[in-house]
Formats: sequence, C-alpha cells, structure tokens
Amino acid sequence: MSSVTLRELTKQYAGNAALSLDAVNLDVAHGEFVCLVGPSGCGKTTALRMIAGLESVTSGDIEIGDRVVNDLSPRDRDIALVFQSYALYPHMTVFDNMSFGLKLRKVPKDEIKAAVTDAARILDLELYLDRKPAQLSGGQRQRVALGRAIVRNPAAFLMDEPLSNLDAKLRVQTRAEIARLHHRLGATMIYVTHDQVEAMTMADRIAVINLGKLEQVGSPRELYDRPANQFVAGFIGSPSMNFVPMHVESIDGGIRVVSAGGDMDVILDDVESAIIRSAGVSDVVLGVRPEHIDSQPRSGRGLQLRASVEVIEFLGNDEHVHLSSGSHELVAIVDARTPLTIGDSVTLSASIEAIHLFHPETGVTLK
Amino acid sequence: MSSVTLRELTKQYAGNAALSLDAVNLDVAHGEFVCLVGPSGCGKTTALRMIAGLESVTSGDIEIGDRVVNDLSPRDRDIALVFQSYALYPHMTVFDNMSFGLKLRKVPKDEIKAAVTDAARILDLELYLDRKPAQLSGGQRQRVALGRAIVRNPAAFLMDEPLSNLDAKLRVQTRAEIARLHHRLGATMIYVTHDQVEAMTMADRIAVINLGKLEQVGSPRELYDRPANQFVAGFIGSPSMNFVPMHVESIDGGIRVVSAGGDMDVILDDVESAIIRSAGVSDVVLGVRPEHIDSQPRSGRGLQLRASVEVIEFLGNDEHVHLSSGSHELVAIVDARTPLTIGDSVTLSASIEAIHLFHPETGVTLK
Amino acid sequence: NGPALAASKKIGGSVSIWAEWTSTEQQDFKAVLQPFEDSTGITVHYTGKGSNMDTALDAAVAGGSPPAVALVPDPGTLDTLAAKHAIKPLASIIGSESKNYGTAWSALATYKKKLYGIWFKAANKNTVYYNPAVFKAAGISSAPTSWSQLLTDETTIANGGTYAPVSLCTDIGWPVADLFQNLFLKLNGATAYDQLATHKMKWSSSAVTNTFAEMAQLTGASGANLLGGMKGALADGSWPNCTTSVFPASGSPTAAMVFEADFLTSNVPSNYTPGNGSSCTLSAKASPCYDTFNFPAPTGSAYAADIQGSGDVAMLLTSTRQSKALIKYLASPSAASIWANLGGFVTPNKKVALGSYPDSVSKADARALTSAKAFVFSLDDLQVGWEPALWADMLNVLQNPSASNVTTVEALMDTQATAALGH
Amino acid sequence: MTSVTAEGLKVGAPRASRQHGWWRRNWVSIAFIAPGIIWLLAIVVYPTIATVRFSFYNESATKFVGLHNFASVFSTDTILTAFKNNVVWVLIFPFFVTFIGLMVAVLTERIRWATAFKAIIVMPIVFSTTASALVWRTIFDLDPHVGVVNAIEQTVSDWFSTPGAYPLNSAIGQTAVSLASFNTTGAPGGALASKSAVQPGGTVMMGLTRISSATLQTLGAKTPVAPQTIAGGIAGVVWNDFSPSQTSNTTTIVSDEHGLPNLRLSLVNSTGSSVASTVTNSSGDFSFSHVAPGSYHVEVPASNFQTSFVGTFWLGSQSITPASGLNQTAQSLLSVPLIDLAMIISYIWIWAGFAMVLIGAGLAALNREVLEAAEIDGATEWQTLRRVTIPMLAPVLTVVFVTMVINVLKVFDIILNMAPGSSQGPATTLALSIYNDGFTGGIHSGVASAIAVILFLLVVPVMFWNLRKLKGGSA
Amino acid sequence: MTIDAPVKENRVGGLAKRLHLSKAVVNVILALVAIFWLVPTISLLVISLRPESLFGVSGWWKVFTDPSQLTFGNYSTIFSQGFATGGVLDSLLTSLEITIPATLLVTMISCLAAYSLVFGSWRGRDMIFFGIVGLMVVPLQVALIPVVQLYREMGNLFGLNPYGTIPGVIIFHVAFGLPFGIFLMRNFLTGIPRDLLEAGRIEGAGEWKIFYRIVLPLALPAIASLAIFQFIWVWNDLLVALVFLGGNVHSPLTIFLYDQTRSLAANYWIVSTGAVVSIFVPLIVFFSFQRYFVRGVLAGAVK
Ligand SMILES: Nc1ncnc2c1ncn2[C@@H]1O[C@H](COP(=O)(O)OP(=O)(O)OP(=O)(O)O)[C@@H](O)[C@H]1O
Ligand SMILES: Nc1ncnc2c1ncn2[C@@H]1O[C@H](COP(=O)(O)OP(=O)(O)OP(=O)(O)O)[C@@H](O)[C@H]1O
Ligand SMILES: [Mg+2]
Ligand SMILES: [Mg+2]
Repeated sequence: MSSVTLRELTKQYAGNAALSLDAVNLDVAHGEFVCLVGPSGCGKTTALRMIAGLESVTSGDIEIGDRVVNDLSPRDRDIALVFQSYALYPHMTVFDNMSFGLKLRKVPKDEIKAAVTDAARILDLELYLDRKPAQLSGGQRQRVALGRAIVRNPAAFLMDEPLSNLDAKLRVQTRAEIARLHHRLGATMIYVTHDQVEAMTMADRIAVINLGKLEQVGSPRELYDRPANQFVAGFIGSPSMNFVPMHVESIDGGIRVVSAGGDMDVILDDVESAIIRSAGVSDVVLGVRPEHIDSQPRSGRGLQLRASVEVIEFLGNDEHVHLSSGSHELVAIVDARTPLTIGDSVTLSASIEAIHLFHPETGVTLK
Repeated sequence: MSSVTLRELTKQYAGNAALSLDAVNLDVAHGEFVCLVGPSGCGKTTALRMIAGLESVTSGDIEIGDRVVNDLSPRDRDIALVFQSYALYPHMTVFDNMSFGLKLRKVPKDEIKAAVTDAARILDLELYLDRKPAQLSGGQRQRVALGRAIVRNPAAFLMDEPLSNLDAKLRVQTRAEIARLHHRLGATMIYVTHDQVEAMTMADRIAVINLGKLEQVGSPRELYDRPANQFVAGFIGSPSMNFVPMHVESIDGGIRVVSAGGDMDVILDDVESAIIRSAGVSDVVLGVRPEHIDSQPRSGRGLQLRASVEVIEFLGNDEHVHLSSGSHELVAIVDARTPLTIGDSVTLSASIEAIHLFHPETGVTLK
Repeated sequence: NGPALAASKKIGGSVSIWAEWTSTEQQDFKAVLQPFEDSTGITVHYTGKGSNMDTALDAAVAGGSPPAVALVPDPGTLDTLAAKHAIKPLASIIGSESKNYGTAWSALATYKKKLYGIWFKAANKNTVYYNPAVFKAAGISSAPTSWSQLLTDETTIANGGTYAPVSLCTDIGWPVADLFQNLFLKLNGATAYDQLATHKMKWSSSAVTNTFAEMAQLTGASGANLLGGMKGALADGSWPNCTTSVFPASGSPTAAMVFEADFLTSNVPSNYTPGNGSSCTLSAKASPCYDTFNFPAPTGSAYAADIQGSGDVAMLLTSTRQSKALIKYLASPSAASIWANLGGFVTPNKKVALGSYPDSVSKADARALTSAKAFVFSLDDLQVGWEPALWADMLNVLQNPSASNVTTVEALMDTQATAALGH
Repeated sequence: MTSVTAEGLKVGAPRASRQHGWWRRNWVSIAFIAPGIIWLLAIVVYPTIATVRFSFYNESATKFVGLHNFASVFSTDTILTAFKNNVVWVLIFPFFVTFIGLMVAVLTERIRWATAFKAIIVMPIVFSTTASALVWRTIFDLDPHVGVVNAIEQTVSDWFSTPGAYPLNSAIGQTAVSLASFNTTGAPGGALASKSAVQPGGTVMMGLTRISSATLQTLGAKTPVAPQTIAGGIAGVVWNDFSPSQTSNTTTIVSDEHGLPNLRLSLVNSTGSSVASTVTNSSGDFSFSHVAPGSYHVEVPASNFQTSFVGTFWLGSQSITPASGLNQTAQSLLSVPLIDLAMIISYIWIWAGFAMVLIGAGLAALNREVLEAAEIDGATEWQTLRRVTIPMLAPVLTVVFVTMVINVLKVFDIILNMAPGSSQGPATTLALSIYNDGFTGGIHSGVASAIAVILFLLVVPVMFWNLRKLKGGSA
Repeated sequence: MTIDAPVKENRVGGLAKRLHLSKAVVNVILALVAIFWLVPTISLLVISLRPESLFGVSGWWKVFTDPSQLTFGNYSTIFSQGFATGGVLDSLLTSLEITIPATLLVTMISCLAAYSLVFGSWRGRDMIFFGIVGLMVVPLQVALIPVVQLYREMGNLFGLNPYGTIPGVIIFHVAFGLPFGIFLMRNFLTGIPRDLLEAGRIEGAGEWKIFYRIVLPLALPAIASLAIFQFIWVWNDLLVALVFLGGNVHSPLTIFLYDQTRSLAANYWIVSTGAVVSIFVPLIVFFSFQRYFVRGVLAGAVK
C-alpha cells in the first residue's frame, strides 16, 4: 500500500548492447492500478523485475513509499510478483506453493489454511491442492502462480501477464477477482498484459512502453481517444488503428488531405488546418480505428473511403473486414449482419472526430 | 499433410483418478485447421501430446494418414509441436533452436539458413538469432518456439497456445502468418487457444472440450449460432452468453418464459412452444449474448428486460455494461456513445432470433 | 619370568608403544609385553602401524603426541629423530643392558656419539630357504656351501624337470636388491659394501658388474632357473607369493628354494617342521620340512661370515617412569627370549641364549647373526630418495643381464645416486 | 568552495551507500561460503603452500636448492615414465569412464531392474582399492588356472593349435632340452637332433632332460632298454636322462630313468630332408626299417614340445607401442606397457559407477519437455543424446570428467596394489612417484613436492577449460 | 475379444515389434554389462569364502565345480575378536563415528558454498571456484605432516590438539572432501532456474530459507550422490586414520583389517573377507539414497 515511483530508470543487461529500459519515469500512486503494455521485448518484465528488486539498477532510482529501494533486497520491499514463467516450486504441492510465503511470515496454521482455501476457491484450484506443478495443466500452473501472490497481503502487486494462459471465461472471472482484490486491499498494482481488454477494463492508467522507452501514460480513455503519437495510437485498440499516408493539399482557405490514389480524402476545418500548417508538413499520416469506420457513405465532413473487400473474418456478432483501398490495406469492424461479400466495391466513411493525423516523421499526434 | 483421427481416445495419468481425456472422437481432415478450445485443465494439451506421441494412449486409437500410430515414436509421426511451455533448447542460440530439426534432416546449409531467416523475419526475431533463450523476453521465447515449428514442413502442426504471450499487434500479425502458412503448405493444423478471436478467425472447425469430453465440433459460425448445449454456448463468445433460469408459463396456445422476478420475459411462437412442450420441462435456461442485447426497448416479439446499471467498462468503441435484473447479473455490450450512467434503470431488449433456450438439467439446446 | 623383572616393584600407570608389527607378529610382541605388564602393573598400549610406521611416527612427532616408545625398521629414522631431539639418549636409562649388543649394532643406534636405540629384533638377510624334500628328489642330499655348488645344484634340479630350482621373489625389486646385496657382500666384503652404500664406490665399478654377472648365472639364461621362467618370476614374484611355491600349504611344491631374510619363517605354513630330516616329504599333507642355508660365498672367500641384515630399533620418545622401565625391559634378554621362544624371531641381543630358540633353523640363524664377522645394514634402505629407482634398476638388470644393458643401468644408477645423495 | 563540497557530497553519497549496500546484499553469500573457504585455507591451502615451498628445498627441507628438484624431475627417466603413464591414463580413462557412465545412466532409465543394475555397477566403488586391485590381479593372472582372462585365452587358443605330448611345463617354465651329448638345434622347445650321424643298421641313443615326472606319469613311461640293431633299419631309444640317484651319469641308461613315449621322430637325410617318421612306444624305443643307405640324423621335431597357450602377461611391462630399439629416455616416453591397459580397465570398473550415479543425478534434473521437443524435431535417440541431452548435462559431465582427470592425475593406489613389482616401475605415475619418493620410509619433501607442484600446474588448463565451458553453457 | 485380435495384429505392423526389440536389446546389453561388472565382485566374494591355502593355486571359479572348498574360516578369523575394543564391531562403530560426521559436514558445507558461488552476486566467484577446483589435485599425502603440525599449533594456542582424536581425522577428511563437493554442487546448482529463488526471495524468504526450503530439496539427487561418495571414500580410508589417529585405542574398520594382514604384504584372503564385510554399510547407504534419484525434479517449475 505504497506508491511506486521510477525515476530515469535504466537497465542494460550484460551482453546486450541495447538498453532494455531507457530512462523511464513513472509515478504509480498509492492504491493505483497501472497496466504496462508494449510490444514483446519492450522491457515490461524488466521493469517489474527491477521494481521487485530482482535485477540491479543500471541507473536511476526506484522508490517505494518514500524510500529509495535500489539497494533493498526483494523481501524487504513487501511486494508480490507473479512471474511470467510462473516459477513454481516443483517440489511442493499446490498448497505448499501457495502457503510458502505465509509460512515464512509465521502466520498461524489455520489462517494460512483459510487464506489458501479461499484463493484456491477463487482460482478454481480446490481439486488440485495436493498436486505437484508437474501434474498440472498450463493454465492451472498459472493460477497457482497467481494464487501465491494473492494469498499474501503486500504493499504492491506486480503481475506479469498473469492471465495469458487462461481461457476466456476464467480470464473474465479472474480479472474480476483481481479487480475486487485491488479494491478490497487498496493495493498498488502494476500489471503487465498484452490483452487490450484487460488493460482497458482494469487499469486506472495505462503505461505504454516501446523499445524500453515510456511512450505515454494515461487513463484508458485518454490513450484511446488522444494517443500522444502514432505508436500509442497503433498499439491501443484491437484490431489496431489503420494508418494511411496522406498528402496535404491546400484548398480554398482550408486544408484537404488525400491519399495517393485519391481513394480517401478528408477536409479539415480551420483550427485543424492551422495546426497542420504550423507543423509545416506536406504529408501526414491519417489514422482511423477499424471500429470507427462506417459501412455507409456519409454526407458531410469526414473521411470518405472507396475500397474493395478482400477478407471477411466472422467473429460472432461482428465481422472484421479487410479492405484494400488503392495501395493501402485497412480493416474495418462491421456488424455481422451487414451484407458484404468478398470482392465487393464499397464506399465507407468515418466521422471527422474519429480521424487522427500524425506527423509523418516523428509520429507525434497533430490532430 | 495427413488427416488426423482420434477414436475413443482416452487418457488417464498415473496418480490422477479423473480421466484427462475421455473417449474423444475427432476427425481432422487433411489440410484442415481445427482449434481445440476448452477451460483450463480440460485436456487440450493432453490431446496434443498424445497425438504427438509424447503420452501413452490409455485406450482408443490415433490415426495419422491411415496408419494407427499409437505405438509409433514421435519422430516417426512427422508432426511439429509448439509446446505450451516453449521447451526451447537452453544451450542453443535462437538460430540453432530453429534450425535443429532441419539439421537433423540433413537439409543443405543454405536452405536452412534461408528458412530460418525467413521465419525470423516473420516472427520479428532477426535481432535475436544469436541469443540464448535465457536472454529473451517471454514473448520472444514463444516466438522462437513457434519458429522452430514453422521452419519445418511436417504433415501436421500441433500448436499449444502459441500466441498467448504476444501483444495484440504481434498476435494479429502472427495469426495472419500462421493462416498464410496453413494455406501455403496445406498442412493439417490442430491449434489450442483460449483466444476467442483466434479460434473464430482461424479455425475451419472448432472443437470444444470440457472435462476431457468433446462437447461439440463445428464451424465457428455453427458454434456461435447453434451451440449444442449450454456449455458450448457459454464458452464460445466473449464476454460469454448471459444465462437466466426462467419459468415456463402456458399462455393462450403458446408459451411464455419468464424470470423469477418477472423482470424478463419472452413469448415463444408455435414451433418453439411445441419443442418446449415435448421436452416436458417446466423450467428452462435462457441464454442471450451480451452483444445481442439492444440498449433500446423493442416493440414486437423478443426479450424484454428491465435492469439497473451496475458497472460500466470502457473499451474504446464499446462498453461492457454489467446489469442487475432481479437477482440476475447480465452483461451487455453497447456502443460507447450510449448515454448510460451507473445506477440507471433501463429497459433493454433482444430479438427473438438472439434468444437461446437450454434444458435446465442436461443443458441441451432446446432453441 | 626373568630375575630382572622380579626386582622391579609395581609402578602402575600406562605407556604407549608403536611398531610395525601387526597380525601374528603383533600377538607375539604382546606376549613379550605381558610379563612386563604383570610385574610392573603398567598397562602397555601397543599400536601396530605396518608399513606406514615411519609416516605415522613422523606425524605423531609433528602432532606433538608421539608414543612413548617406538620401534622403527631403519637407522635413518633414528638419526633424523635424534637430530630433531625427538628421542632421548638411552645410556643412563638402560645402564648395563646396553652392553648386550655388539659394537656393530650399537654403532647403528648411535647418533653424535650418544646411544639412542636398542635393536630389539634383527633380520638376517643372508638366509636361503629351501625345501629339503625337493632337493632330495633331485638327488641332492645337503645344502650347498659354496657359490659354485649352488649353481651346480640349480642345474641338477632343473634337469630333473619337475621342480624349478629357484622361486625368485621380485616384487617391486627389493628382494632382488637383497639378492644383489648378498652376492655383493659375499663377493666383495663389508668394506666395499659400505663404500657402495655411501656411493663412495661407483655403481659402474667392476665389483658391481661382476656381481651382476654372477647373479645372471644364478637366474640362468632367460630365467631358466627361475620358477615360471623370467616372465613367471616377474608376474608371480610378489611377496609373499614367491614362498608358497616352495612351501605350499597344500599340494606339492614347484620350486626348491627361495632367497629372503629370516622373516620368511612366518610365511611358512605351520605344518612344516624345521630341519632336514629323513622323514621330510614332498607332500604338504604328510610331513613337509623347511630348512635354510647361509647364502654361500665362493669357496675360500674371506667374506663367508659377513652378514647383511636389518632390524627394529626401539627408541624412547617421551621419558616417563613407565616408558623408561619399558625400554629397559626391551633391552633386557628376558624380553627378547620370550619372542625367540615363540619362533620367527632373532635378536642381536648377545645375552639371549641360543637355547631360547625353538628349533634348529632359528638357532642357526641366531648363531649366524651373533657370530657375524661383519654386519651390514640393508643397502637399499640407505639410499634415501632413490630407493624405488634402485629397485627398478635391479629388476631391469635381472631381466636383461646383457653386458650392454648392465653398463647402461649402472651409469643410470650413478646418476640417480648422485642426484639423491649429492655426490 | 561550498558548491564544491556539495558536489562532492552528491557524488560521494551514493557511492558510500552502494558499498554499504554491497555488504548488505552479499553478507549472507559470504557467510555461506565462509566455512568452506576457511576450512580449505587451513587444511588444504596451507599445506599446499608448504608443498610449494618444500619443492624448492632439499629432501630434509633444510636447504634452499632453487629449481634443482624440478630439474631432476625432468631429467629422471623414471619420472618421465611417470609423466607418460599419466598422459596415457588421462587420455583413455576419463573419457571411457564418462562415456560408459553416461551410456549406462541413460540406458538404465529404461529398464525395470534399474536399482539392482545400479547397485551392481556401484559396488566396486564400495570396495577398497586394495580389494579391487586384488581381484583384478587374479583376473589377469598369468597362470590360466588362476586368471580368468588367460583361462579364456587358453581355451580359445587350444581350439586352434593342439599342444604336443611334451608341452612346456608351465608350473616351472621349462621345456625339454637335450643333454650336451645330443646336440641341440634351435632354442629350448625347438627341434632336437641326434648329434652324430647314423647309417642304416646303426642305433641311436637320445637322452633328453627337463621332462616333468608328471608328464611321464601321464604318458605311462616305462623303463627304457638299450636298442637292438636291425638290418637295413635304424633303431634307437629316447629317454629322460635324469636320475636322482646318479645325477652325474649322462651317458648310460640308469634303472630309475624312463623312456619317452609318444614322441614323434623323423629321420633326416644328409640333405636335411625328412625321409621317414615314427612315434616312440612306451619305453621310448623306436625303429625305422628299410632305410636306404646313407647317413642320417634322427630328429625330435619341435611340435613335440609345442606348448599349450602360456598366457598373456597382462600385468607385464611389455610395450604395446613399438618402442624397442629406442634409447632409455625415448622408451620411457613412448612405450605403453600392457599393464596400463589392464589397470585402466580395472579402474574403469571401479569408477564407472561414480560416473553413472552423478550423471543419473544430472539426468534427473533435466527438463523432459526439451528432450521431447528434440524427439518431435525428429532426432533419433542417439541424436537427442548427443545434441540435446549431453549439452544440457554439460555441467555434470564436466564434474565427472574433470574429477576423473584429476583422479587419474593422482592415481597410485591401484598401481601400488595391482601391478606386480616388476611392472611398477614401467607403470609408475606421478602420484606413485610422490608416494614412493616422499612417503615410504618416512616423509621426504624435495622432489616429491616438486612433482606435486607440477601435478597442480597440470590441472590448471583443465580448470580453465571447465570454467570457460560452464560460462558458455548457462546464462 | 476374438474380433479385436486380428485388428490389433494388423495395425502396428512390425513397428511395435521393433520397439519391443529395442527394449530387449537394451536389456541384453545391460545384462551383459552387469555380468562383466559382477564377475570381479563375485570372485572377491568367492575368494573370501575359500581357504587361504587355495589362493593363487587354483582359480576361484573352481568352487562352482567343487563347492566343498567353501568355508567361513576367513570370516570367523575376522569376527573372532567380537565386541571387545579392537574387535571388528568396535571398529565398525569407530568407522561410523568418523564417516557420518565427515559426510554430513562435507555435504552441508559444500552445498552452502556452492549456493553462494552460483546464486551469490559478489565478485570473484569464478576465481574462488577456480581455486577450489585446483585444490582437488592436491595429493593428500603432501598435506599430512603440515596439517599435523597445524594441529599441534592449535593445541599450543587453544589447548585443543585434534591430533590423535577422531575429530582430528574428521577435520582432515572434510577438508579433502570439500573441493570435490563444492565442484559437484556448484555445477549441479547451475541447473536450477533462478526464477525459483527469486520467487522465494519475493515471498520474503531469507537466503537461508531459500537455501534449505527451495534449493536443497531440488538438489537432492546431487546431494545424495555427494553423500554416497563422501561416505564411501571416508569409509574406505586407511591412510588418514593411520596417520591421524596415532595411538587411539579405537580404530576404524580399515585399520582393523589392515591389522589382520602381515607387516610385509597383504593377506589377500583376509583383505577380500574384509572388503566383503566392509561394503555392507556403504551399500545400505547407497540403497537408502537411491530413492532421491527421481526423474524430472524440476518439472513444472518454469515455462
Ligand atoms: N502429469 C500429470 N499427472 C497427473 N495429472 C495431470 C498431468 N498432466 C496434466 N494433468 C491433469 O490433466 C488435466 C488435463 O491437463 P491438460 O494439460 O491437458 O489441460 P489443458 O487443457 O492443456 O489446460 P490449460 O489450458 O490450462 O493448459 C488437468 O486437470 C491436469 O491437472
Ligand atoms: N538476461 C538478459 N540478457 C540480455 N538481454 C535480455 C535479458 N533479459 C531480457 N533481455 C532483453 O531485454 C529486452 C526486454 O526484455 P523483457 O523481458 O523486459 O521484455 P518484455 O517486455 O517482458 O517482453 P514480453 O512481452 O515478450 O515478455 C528484450 O529485448 C530481451 O531480449
Ligand atoms: Mg515479459
Ligand atoms: Mg495446456
């Protein structure tokens, strides 16, 4: 139940020239739930392990509460960590795996039993308490790893993709349990996930990391609506935002951006035009989320888009429609009942609010 | 490039009273892509390992092509397996891990190199070819495991949650690559996943397993639209289908099912009523998918539903709305722009086509 | 038992003593100690250290808790310990008992003019053991008394075809060295022997070359006189295997004689009776015999009565009433007589009556020892630092006595001796 | 000034805290290793240093002699021999022990009687080396009645060549020779021929000696009689010309002498070709009838003395590499005595169990799924073993291999106990030299210490190799 | 049943047979190896059961045709002294008194040190390890006298001279067992995934707890091997006991057996008898540790 602060935190592994974490600054307030997301290998696990005290700090500081803990041993940091690799004790039963931390703290036997039984019930592990990890399925192992963390009552939870091997149902269930746990304990949580839904639904704030650098931190809605740059825009949301390079054309006082083949175009209003002008670019990257593409043409301002249907992926209620417009590939999510067939030429649209524009070189958000 | 057939396949692990696989019959046609889904611990990995020849068969038969392979060693089955736990060779570099199978087959050096480089490019592993597994992130390891399978050209691919540790973007990308691989090679694929989207988008057919038993096999649309029973209905689709126990009431010639508090009710037509009557039940379970719940009341036949809003989860374009109706919890997916706030009392609806009815004891689908 | 003991009154307490002896010898020695314990009330703790005696003693001295009394098998150790002041001079302690030993023996226990030890047990390495019945089977009725007779008898026995003349102990070479030393002593005398021992005489000298040549006569061409030929001698010549072919515990002997010191007695099975009587038979079951003769010198040699041997010298490491009493007791004839009586033991203690020895063989042995004109200690034991090399060289010559090889080996031995002894 | 101080503080403070942190982080690790280090320093390192010091002193450790001891180590043929033998041991033994241990450990995983099998393989370690050496010494014994190996060899060789009627008497190592009056041609055991020529109508007396009475008894030899002349033929007698009662009589037949039955004889004419052959009867007499005029010799062909197999001297020092004819130093460096092989075999017998147990322990810890992955990748069992199991076992295999290298660098007890004395010189090793030079007859230092120091230095490369390998292997 | 049979016959063809064959081959190979290994062992046993007089005269295998050669004479010789001080049973106890503590200490200290070498983060670990492996080569003989002198110094300084006492022997054995012990344990521990220790560390386990609750259980196969070997080596030691026990009235089994032999050479029939007698305890040790060689001790630990 402490805040966690990273100051210019940097990590370089021996034998690896690149920085696995590059001057990351992050404040996680007491009781806050922060999700770390980012592409595989961007440094999420590294960050967690450094906070936990398992990796030495190359430079920068880690504060838990108001102490710099750089040199503090993991066990003095009072945190729980769910390992991406589970790291179960192979020689102990599930019960012993989960109760180990409590036993070390000399918690009375019956309390331990109660806590473990409780966690096992939540995680649907009651039947397996006497098994050894080798006799469990992948998902069961992951749940044991999770259980091991939640039976304790630490100041902060660090969780490294704790639900990645669970099926959808169990995942929703466990997600809810973690959220409940977070509320009940008021514990600070730093949670690595690659699941959009998890990040969006659970996090107070999401931190997006790329190549060891922190790209943006903000509430899910902020990241979704106002990504700081093209990377974040592309990373948040699934399927990810469609990007199309566009050319900037001046038209009577305003600005119009248009794709190479002319199959897409947007007319900007004055404010937007001014921003583009001040950026002094002749090209921009247009971004539009698949779920914001309308299967109907629209009258009025906004994106107009002519394309042909390439692939349709059925997803129950929705369909992912892969489109080809000029030389560009786009994805749109449409209602499964929309009558589309492969090869159709369609005109689609998106409202002006749903349109993002990015600097073609730096990727910084312009609109 | 062979069919895979399981006949009454059963597995019981030593020291585990329950059957981990219980008389499973499954035909995977030559070149077909079948996804195995099911709750954690249901026997998916067990099935794959048995097909691969890593677990002995307790009873039943496995055929690959038209040979019974029960007693054939894995080496002679010409399959590739992506392990849930990766099982990388710790002493080899990424390159060696991926090329090992080819080297064993005495593929010429340059062909090996080409194949590995190609796979590494697809999987974004080019920078890591010289590293050992211990120096990789979780997702990178998983990609190596995947790469090891795809560089080979086996008769069948068995993949155990091969994308679980990848971020959304990479996952979509890799998913596409696997689909492409599948088309290119025409290889038979048996693919374990807990990701709905993967299963729905990639599979020719999905096999749903529960507690070691095969519940239903069918195309994604079949499973989504016409689940054989309540388990499949609940398992396919995320968030999963809402289930509400209802009482059967006869009304002038037809049947009306109504929830305990009366907050929900549906009036059935003649055909439907006849089915319910012939089933001779006085209670049914009603199922409706969250995405099929309309945020508007509707005139005409269908589900009418009065509820209060409990939790709203923001998901970018959509929101998951957790509702409480009488003593029942439901989830509905609504457009993020729908003006809802917590505590609101709302009336929602679903069309009669979206309504499923299940036998209260057996769970068998009635409508 | 002896009058010397009757005089001493009960002292009590205990004393520790170490020696090499284990097994049968250990029991015999304990029998020697018994009367001492009985009459003085001192408990004696005996520890048998076997071939590690020297090391163990070195360690014990270094470790600061040595035994009160120790018996070691070589005079070099005595010198080393005396130099370190680890042992006590004995003259005043044992008094008149020191006169029980001949000057040769006393000299060997003296360091810087002080007497530090008494030679409790001695071994006569000039002894040759033979099976009288085998000799008789070849038509030889008496043991050879000259070198040439020995060679003739060998041929006779060989021609008989049934028995090999000699079962040669080879082991790692020390028995061969003993054989060489015997022959060298008998051919060249004690003075030359001492010069060779201290490397004042070169190994490449003609005396050595001659000795090797004579030794080759003894073994015959490619070991023709040896049991199993040269190959067999090398393969099976390990101690004490080499004795069982002359004195087998069951069955019949295969060889006629074996060269080694008198300690071989303890390896002769107990059903053998000493002597060369008419009743001796070839079968180990009926009454087999063993007998010895002195290693013969060439006829008319002046060195026939020179003796080569070894022994165990008792030293005092800690001086207490008990330990002094014990060493004095060991120096007394009564102690030695007890073991003499049990057999397999000879002492240079002149005061021990020949009558104490149980049989003709040990009597003859003791007589030889006490009547020796000159006594020399086993030469190889004095070659500190290259003793194993010397043994190897001896085996080398044994296998290939050709003149050229002898020259090579002799040169080698000179180098080795110089390296080890510094001259 | 103040700003500088502040600056200094800023730089200094974290450093101080880092160091403090070091101790805090590591004190447990240090405490864990401390007992071992202290123990080793006191009881092993200290004497080692003493040894290094002694290697520069004379034998009684009283005088500094510089490199003298090392010089004499390298100039002494026996020590060169020891070096060479150590090399032979190191080249053969560790590899085979590790290999057999690995194979056996891997294979035992598949059998039901694994525990029993392991016990059998481990048993030899449990014996003291003295006992093991004793056993192997009897197994390799020269005498086929005692040594199993030679017994087997004999059985096999007897299938191929049948011994003669008067084989070498292996008990005493002799074979028949003729007396001087009956010329010898060839070596003992070769063909013998009558000395003086004989014409048809003449008689031949051939006295041989060194015939075992046991042989005569078996053949039922009878008292010989002087031969009677036969016209146009040659008659004669062959007898054992040895009588215990008249040892000096070598010209006439004495009453207690025996004829030599069953001897094959041939009549050889003046050109040296055999014209007739016969076999003596029970009194040793023989005759050739209808002999053409001329002068003849009667020959006893060597085949009569054809010995049965006499055994391989497994424990002997004959070289199995061609080294004869070289000078002493070259021989000590190049000859590999047969006994080295015999001892290495025995030592493998002793130590394979050690390797098996350790490697078994390593196998127990392997990640099975990785091995399964190899199987899926199409590796045969052998390939899996070679390319996956062995590399993953590298740390344990290194332990076994390095331990065995060091073990054979120190080997001496098996030689001391197994080699017959005559072979100890040719089979000696450095450690045996230390033992002999420095240990028998009290403790000397000097050369022994120098050898020990050299041994120590020999291990350094092994350690380097081990360390490098381990670093590469795990991350 | 009768319907099933032909189907089963067809389906696997020769392949199952081939598999069975390979299993049979393994069994045959191992049986041959076992026989090769057993011959000397049996011969030792037989030698100990034959009278002294037959040794070196005829092959031991003769007992199989002439069982009358068997005798327990050698055993009764050895056991003749019974329980008395200096008797075989007294020596057995002394051997245990030396061997058990020496084994426990070596195992414990080696594990601790190896843990520090593998999982510690202090610098110079490799150098220390390097040095320790180097010490494996120090011949025991060269250390005897310096250590005895050291013992005497200890006596002078602290009034406790371990020379001549059983602890003195143990101290020496432990020192000379440590280099191998540390070497073995270190190389074995490198195979334990670090994640496991880290998990323990995070859960609040101190190094000691991690060591004995996580690492030790996982290292059991290695510990068992080390213990077995250490036990056997100390059990079979003669030299150290001879040198260090001085005049101690209790002596281990090896010395007892040594005493049964004569001063100038070994009596092999007694040596073999003694060897047979002295293997029983180590064999029991082996069998009781055998069960720790479980397969896949680390299975399921990490992904
Ligand atoms: N070696 C084993 N011994 C005993 N039981 C086992 C063993 N391996 C798996 N099981 C049990 O068998 C059942 C099926 O396991 P399996 O690994 O096939 O599940 P799964 O469907 O792959 O689950 P997940 O999605 O969690 O990986 C589980 O209940 C598991 O606990
Ligand atoms: N021990 C190591 N030595 C060298 N490089 C390493 C080591 N561990 C990780 N790396 C590298 O550091 C980078 C960050 O790794 P990290 O494990 O933090 O990634 P991640 O964000 O957790 O990825 P994933 O989602 O795939 O688990 C990766 O590129 C990885 O290859
Ligand atoms: Mg990670
Ligand atoms: Mg699984």
